[in-house]
Amino acid sequence: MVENRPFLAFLTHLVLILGVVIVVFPVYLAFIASTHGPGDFMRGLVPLLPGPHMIENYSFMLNEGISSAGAPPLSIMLLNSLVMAILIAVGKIIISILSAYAIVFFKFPFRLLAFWIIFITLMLPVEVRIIPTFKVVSDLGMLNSYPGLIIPLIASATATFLFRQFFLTVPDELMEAARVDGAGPMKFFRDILLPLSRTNIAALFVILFIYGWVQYLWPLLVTTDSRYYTVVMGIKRLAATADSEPQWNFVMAAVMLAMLPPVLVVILMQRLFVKGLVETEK
Amino acid sequence: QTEIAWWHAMDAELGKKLEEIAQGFNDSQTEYKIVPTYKGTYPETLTAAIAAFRANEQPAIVQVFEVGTGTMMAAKGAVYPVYQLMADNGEPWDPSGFLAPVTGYYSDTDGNILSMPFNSSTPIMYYNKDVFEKAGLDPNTPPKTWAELETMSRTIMESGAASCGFTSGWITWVQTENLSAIHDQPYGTLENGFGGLGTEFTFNGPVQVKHWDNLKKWADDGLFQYGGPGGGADAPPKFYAQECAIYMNSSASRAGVIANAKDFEVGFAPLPYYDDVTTDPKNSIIGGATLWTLNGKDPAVYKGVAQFYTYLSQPEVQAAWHQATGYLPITNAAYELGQSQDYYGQNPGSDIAIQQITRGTPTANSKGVRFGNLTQARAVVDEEFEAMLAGSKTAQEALDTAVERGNQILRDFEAANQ
Amino acid sequence: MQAKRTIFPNKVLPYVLLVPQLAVTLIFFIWPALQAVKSSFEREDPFGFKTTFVWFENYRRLFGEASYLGSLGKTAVFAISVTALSMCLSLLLAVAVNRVLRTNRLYTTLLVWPYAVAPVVVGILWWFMFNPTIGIAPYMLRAIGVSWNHRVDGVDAMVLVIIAASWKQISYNFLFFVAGLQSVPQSLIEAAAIDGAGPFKRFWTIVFPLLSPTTFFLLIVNINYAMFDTFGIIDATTQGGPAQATNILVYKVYSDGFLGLNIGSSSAQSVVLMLIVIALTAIQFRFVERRVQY
Amino acid sequence: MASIDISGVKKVYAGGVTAIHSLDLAIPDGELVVLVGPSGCGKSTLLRMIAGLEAITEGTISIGGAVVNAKEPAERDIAMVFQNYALYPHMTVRGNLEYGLKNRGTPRDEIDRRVTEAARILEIEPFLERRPRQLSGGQRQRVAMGRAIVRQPKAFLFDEPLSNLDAKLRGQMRIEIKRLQRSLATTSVYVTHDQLEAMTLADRLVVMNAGRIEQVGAPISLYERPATLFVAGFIGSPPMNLIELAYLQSKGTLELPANTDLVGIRPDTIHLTPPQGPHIALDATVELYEPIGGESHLHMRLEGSGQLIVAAVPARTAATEGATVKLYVGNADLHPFNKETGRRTD
Amino acid sequence: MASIDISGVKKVYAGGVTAIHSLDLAIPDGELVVLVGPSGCGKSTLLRMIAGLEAITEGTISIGGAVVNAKEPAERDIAMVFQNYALYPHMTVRGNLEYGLKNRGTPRDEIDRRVTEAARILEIEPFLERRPRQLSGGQRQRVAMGRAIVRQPKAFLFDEPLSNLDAKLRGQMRIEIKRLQRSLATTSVYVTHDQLEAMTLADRLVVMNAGRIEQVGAPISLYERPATLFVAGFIGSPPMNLIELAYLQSKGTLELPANTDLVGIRPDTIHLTPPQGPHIALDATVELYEPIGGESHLHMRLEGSGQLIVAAVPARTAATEGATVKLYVGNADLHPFNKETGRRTD
Ligand SMILES: Nc1ncnc2c1ncn2[C@@H]1O[C@H](COP(=O)(O)OP(=O)(O)OP(=O)(O)O)[C@@H](O)[C@H]1O
Ligand SMILES: Nc1ncnc2c1ncn2[C@@H]1O[C@H](COP(=O)(O)OP(=O)(O)OP(=O)(O)O)[C@@H](O)[C@H]1O
Ligand SMILES: O=P(O)(O)OC[C@H](O)CO
Ligand SMILES: [Mg+2]
Ligand SMILES: [Mg+2]
Repeated sequence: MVENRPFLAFLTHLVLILGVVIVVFPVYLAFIASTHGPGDFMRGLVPLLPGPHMIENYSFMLNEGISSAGAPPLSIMLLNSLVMAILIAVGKIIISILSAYAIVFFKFPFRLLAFWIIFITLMLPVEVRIIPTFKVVSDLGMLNSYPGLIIPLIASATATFLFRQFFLTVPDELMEAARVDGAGPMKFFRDILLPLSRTNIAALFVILFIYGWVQYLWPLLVTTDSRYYTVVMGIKRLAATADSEPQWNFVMAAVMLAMLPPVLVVILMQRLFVKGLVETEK
Repeated sequence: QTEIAWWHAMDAELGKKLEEIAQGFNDSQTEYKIVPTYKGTYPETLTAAIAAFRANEQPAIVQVFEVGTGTMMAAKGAVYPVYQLMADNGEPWDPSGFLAPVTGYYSDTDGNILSMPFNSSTPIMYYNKDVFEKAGLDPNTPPKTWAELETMSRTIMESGAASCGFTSGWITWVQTENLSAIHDQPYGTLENGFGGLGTEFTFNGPVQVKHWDNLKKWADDGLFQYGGPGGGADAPPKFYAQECAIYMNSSASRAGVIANAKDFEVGFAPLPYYDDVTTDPKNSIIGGATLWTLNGKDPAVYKGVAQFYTYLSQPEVQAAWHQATGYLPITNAAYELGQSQDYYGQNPGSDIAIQQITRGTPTANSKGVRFGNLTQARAVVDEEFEAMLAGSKTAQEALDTAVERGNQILRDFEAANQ
Repeated sequence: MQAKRTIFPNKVLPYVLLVPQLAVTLIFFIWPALQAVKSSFEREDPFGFKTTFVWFENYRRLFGEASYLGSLGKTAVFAISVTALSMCLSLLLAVAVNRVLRTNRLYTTLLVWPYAVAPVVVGILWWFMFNPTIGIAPYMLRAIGVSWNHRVDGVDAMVLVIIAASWKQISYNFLFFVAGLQSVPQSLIEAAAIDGAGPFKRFWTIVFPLLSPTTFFLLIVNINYAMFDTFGIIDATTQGGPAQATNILVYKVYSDGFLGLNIGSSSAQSVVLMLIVIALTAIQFRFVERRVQY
Repeated sequence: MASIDISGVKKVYAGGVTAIHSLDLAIPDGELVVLVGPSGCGKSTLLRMIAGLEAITEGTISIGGAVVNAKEPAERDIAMVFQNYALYPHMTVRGNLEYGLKNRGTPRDEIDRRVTEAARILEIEPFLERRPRQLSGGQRQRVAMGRAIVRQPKAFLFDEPLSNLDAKLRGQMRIEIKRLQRSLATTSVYVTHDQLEAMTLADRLVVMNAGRIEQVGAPISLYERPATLFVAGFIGSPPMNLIELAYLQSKGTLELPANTDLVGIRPDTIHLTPPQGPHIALDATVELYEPIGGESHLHMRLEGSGQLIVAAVPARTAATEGATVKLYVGNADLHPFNKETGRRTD
Repeated sequence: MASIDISGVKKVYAGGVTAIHSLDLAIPDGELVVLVGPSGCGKSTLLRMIAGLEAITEGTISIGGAVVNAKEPAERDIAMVFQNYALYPHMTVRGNLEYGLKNRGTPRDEIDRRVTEAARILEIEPFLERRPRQLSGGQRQRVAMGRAIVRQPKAFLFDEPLSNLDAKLRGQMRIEIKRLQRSLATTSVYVTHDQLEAMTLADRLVVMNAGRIEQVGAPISLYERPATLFVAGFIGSPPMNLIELAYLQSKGTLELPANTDLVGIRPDTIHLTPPQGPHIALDATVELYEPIGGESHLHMRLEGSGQLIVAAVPARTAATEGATVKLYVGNADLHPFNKETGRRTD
């Protein structure tokens, strides 16, 4: 549109730059903190420029951790987080795509009921039914195990919805053409629907990976064995004791390491991420 | 090798030392392996253990702070009493070797000691000698009374030597429970809860109100800086960073203080008292934790636990732990070992805690406090203290509500454990 | 509910396909939820040795308790503030990004990543910024003469958690607003330009009203977020304090149940929360199925 | 190849909508039948019942003599071309053509033979390895056709296969489909709403209205002798002018069947000069003169009634807007109807 | 109302696409100019430059004598009707009509007067309080028109305003627009790709191709005397047959301008009986006979060259597919072109 208002353009960029500063600044501080030695936090104000201890702090956290603060080496926790995030994402995708397929492409008694049961999962964040869920998991002997970390989080209404929404947009004619072409339900699923869902699956994977990665309360409860700690919960442990012995440098190194993987995923797969997010939630 | 899980709440310097002890035991034999795991703060460790017990994932040993004692004692089915454990496994066990305040606190009404004493403490006062000097005070004369503490704090602030007079960990334990004991004020009925479940809180007496009032006033003046609820995580850095000249906390904070107070000299002193209330301050009360053995494990595990406890009770182990951390030497033998090594001579102030906890004859009010659900009741006290600091309540109101809410918690405990 | 025009005639297959999802849902969602309802009528000792059925005692106590009613109020204040703050900021940023042509990818990238930061880590970041000894925020506030003490002052603490929680949510709202803005037909804006409306007028009379589906959707989602997903933020910063000033419902359920070991009361709180979630989700669902459409 | 017999077929949708009311239609082997009718009249429904994509509520459909009511689409051996082509977007053109054959277990060399042949006929060899999205609309349409013909099915079903193409392409493809169907001689049912397609493609044209058949017959016979008012109004563009008999009778005497009360006049049978043979004459004022190239449209108001009528006149007809003209219609070009029954009266 | 002058206007898009190459066009006050041309030829671009929605790369556009290059759309006092109508979905019909007036600070009573008037003219009074989504396509179109006329702007710009309507409605609305524009006499630029609209609406028709004007003139004159091969092929349906001069000369002598090498023949000028006056005769085989009601199309192959040509013949012409026929074309109906220049040679 023809528009000639330089002031407005200036204002626009000003707003954006301020926004970026607000968003970036806390992390900048964290990064700076992670490059200093412990003594630098005793002087009344956080350092604002990088210090010389970056490599040292990071490698210390990665390789040794602070077991006296309940934090095993970060490399172990990062690995656990990775396993958890990936398996949650994959698991959610598998069970959701199957159930969405059933709901959209079949009509059967109790279809609506099944739909509602799945939908209810959306309503009950783990925080509100924390104690009984914990009990179920412990009765099933799944504390301190990957299945315990993963399976209870794997039922996802969100993913089911995304697939349902997507399936609803697949033209009816495609399925009709396939049926006329002699494909049965599983053949149609495998030959047509699954390949068509590729980008949705990828986009969803990004979102669900992040979902799995940022879990905090759940791992906090179901792991009592430090071999299964995830990085996000481990960090909280570290931070809780940070004050009595100021080791913000280590805490922030851990914070940076815990943020890095999911943030990288968001930045590198921005297109998929946005697609996944905006479509899942709609 | 049988693994024995030990959940504890020792972070930082204390945690390192604790791991050394476990390592020491593991190296001393080959059959058992103690696996220590840090589970967060004391309240967190306690609740984690309880939750784990319900989930049948409990550790064999859990370190429970003194506040949890009432709760643990009431949970008969969950606990394997230490006297029984030692007897069952044929380990030597002589309760009389432990310090009296310790055994007294952890024994049931029949005099059987239920948990393994490990890290008992009592609060003391730390102060920054350099700041004292800068403010023109005598670095070797710490304040004895609250009145002195107030004046000195003012001098320090006005001289600009530090921006705050004092801070404190554990408002509940240090500034309320110990305050009550030192001034011989009851904290609750039935001998501060030792007498049974039907007890009620009474810590809203005039002395406690007066002290809280003062704390509020001092906080407003900047003399006192609040370090946060529970253990008061913000307090130590204020002292380390020389923001506050005086710091009250557990004797076990000594390890952290020594590790972090690199640029100044630290002095140690008993807690202050109000000389208009008493001229004969009573003993301070016990804190820290003991090790509780939880039911539901293999006999082999308990055998290992019993051996570990025997190892722990050795004077050398105890003395080393005491000296490194600031916890009390819980056996007489360990204390004597320290004396024979002239540890206290070489480390002035390191015996302040022992002297303070053993001074005078304990009264019903200075035996300690032992209530069910005291963790929750303490959370209430913290909240009310904060409410007072924020100015939404007077000290009297805050303490009255705390007592009222605390009593409700006691009734809940009573109802659930009858 | 919608389905395809033609469907496969199989009778058994759909159930087989649904089994994994339903099994997990029933075992880990529905069953525990029912357990919570059951526990809310009971009193239990911490170790779980004794259980007594107490009817509505837990609920009665709950609603007689000043701290619970207080928590309800705090939750409302918190949720509304977080929603308002983060949505306003995000809308502003989204409108700005929508106006720039060449650099919008760059700005978007710089603005979206906080989505990937775990709430508890967000809490740590802001806690660090506001650390009483070394934090930069109290330092700067002091410099401009504002006394700040979130350890004692409930309002300060609330402001802190609101800021932290809003910060985390900016990227999410931003993305949805950008998507919403892009779905406003260009021709409408052109029509308005021809009809004599300047940029601000166009925004308020055309774009903003047309964004209302997105705005409404975000409103619900943000309230939901503030009520539940901020658990980690609270836990890493104030832990509900001082004096319960930031003890929002979801944190209270956890602290009363898991830390306070008062399972009956905590379950009763869970049940109340579930009712709130159901109400919120029902609104959202109506909306998802039948978006506010022009 | 096979005949299709539809007998007493009715369709009631789950919601209760009756889309087809007891319909009979026999399509002999090799014939191309076109279904037309207003939107929602049930054309697609009928087609989809033949395909097996929609259950038949009542009646029977037979293909090649065998009742197929209970058969799956795959077992009916029909091929269908959809309006949006419904090409599998993730498969190449070749993959699209092969899919149906593979599912039926056709041997590899037979598949290759048939695909090559179909690609040759439809001139899509150059695109065989492309994906549908890399093709233009017209090319996609060809692939959709190809997918149908490789199967060599008993019947082709087309649901508005050309309506997504632009006018020019539509014209070309229409001619190709006609030619192809003639050469393959496969029984076909073709749904469209385009008059030109309907008129030019159909061996027989079926006009449907509200779930019923209005008239069946050769296209030109429907144009020339619409059996109902509905067909009269539906077929032909610009549509037939319908004038009250009473008005015409005020202009002169007419010999029309007794129950006639409305008379239809096609725009192209209105002349500005008196034709040979018996005719009527009307007066009208020209409202709008639209020269559209090969012919011109005259929009006029009838003197007296003020009714608006349209005449299609030769291109260079001189006519000024506002002028009054005399119009002539041969008596043979009058279509007498009865308003109440909606049927032709002669 | 005002004239529009486009002089030396060029448009290069940011990506480097040159959408318009130095174009000149003067539209006198009150005239309705229709722009036609293939997709992507720059029609919308030109319209949008007039509206001020697109910056002008070079040249000037004046409205009512004043150069508007630097003016915002709001300042140009034009109204535009969009293909998708671009009605404000959250306002009532009344709100939509009022919006432009309010923005200009028109007094309340004046707004009411104009809205009432426009609603009356367009017969949309009953819907004034409805939202756009509660209206049918045709009603929305009327509202879009209403929004333009209440403004009483200097000019109307239409970008394919009828293309979202079905054929029947399109025909009606076309006539209404024509009538309206005549009565308001507002200068108008109208973009369409519908032949019928272009031919019937335009005072002058502008045929564009690849960012340039091919020919400007009265519609019928473009039909009858296309200046270029492009216009010849573009205007008219079925399109003009183009036959090599060499082929025709082999059938007899023709007197055509020297550089002619291609000859155009409109389908409706091909007769099966010899016309009066000088004419040529051709032999052809009927491939396809398409009766389409009022006339029939004969698709034939020319004897010898095998070229496919189309003739539009009267409805009841007898012609059997496969038969050989003799075709006659009057010499006056031959359009001589030069292939290389693409221009008419006479
Ligand atoms: N799945 C369905 N459920 C319920 N009613 C339906 C369904 N499909 C179609 N209908 C209804 O059946 C009637 C016939 O629909 P059909 O699709 O056969 O019409 P059509 O003649 O193909 O129309 P169009 O020309 O618009 O394609 C309509 O009233 C339609 O609303
Ligand atoms: N915003 C743009 N940026 C770059 N190129 C554009 C833009 N808009 C149009 N074009 C290009 O400019 C040329 C002319 O486009 P324009 O939209 O004017 O065509 P049109 O004649 O209106 O076509 P249609 O009949 O399809 O509407 C096309 O090649 C088109 O791809
Ligand atoms: O810090 P500690 O270990 O001495 O323990 C403190 C008290 O037990 C608090 O109740
Ligand atoms: Mg249809
Ligand atoms: Mg265009």
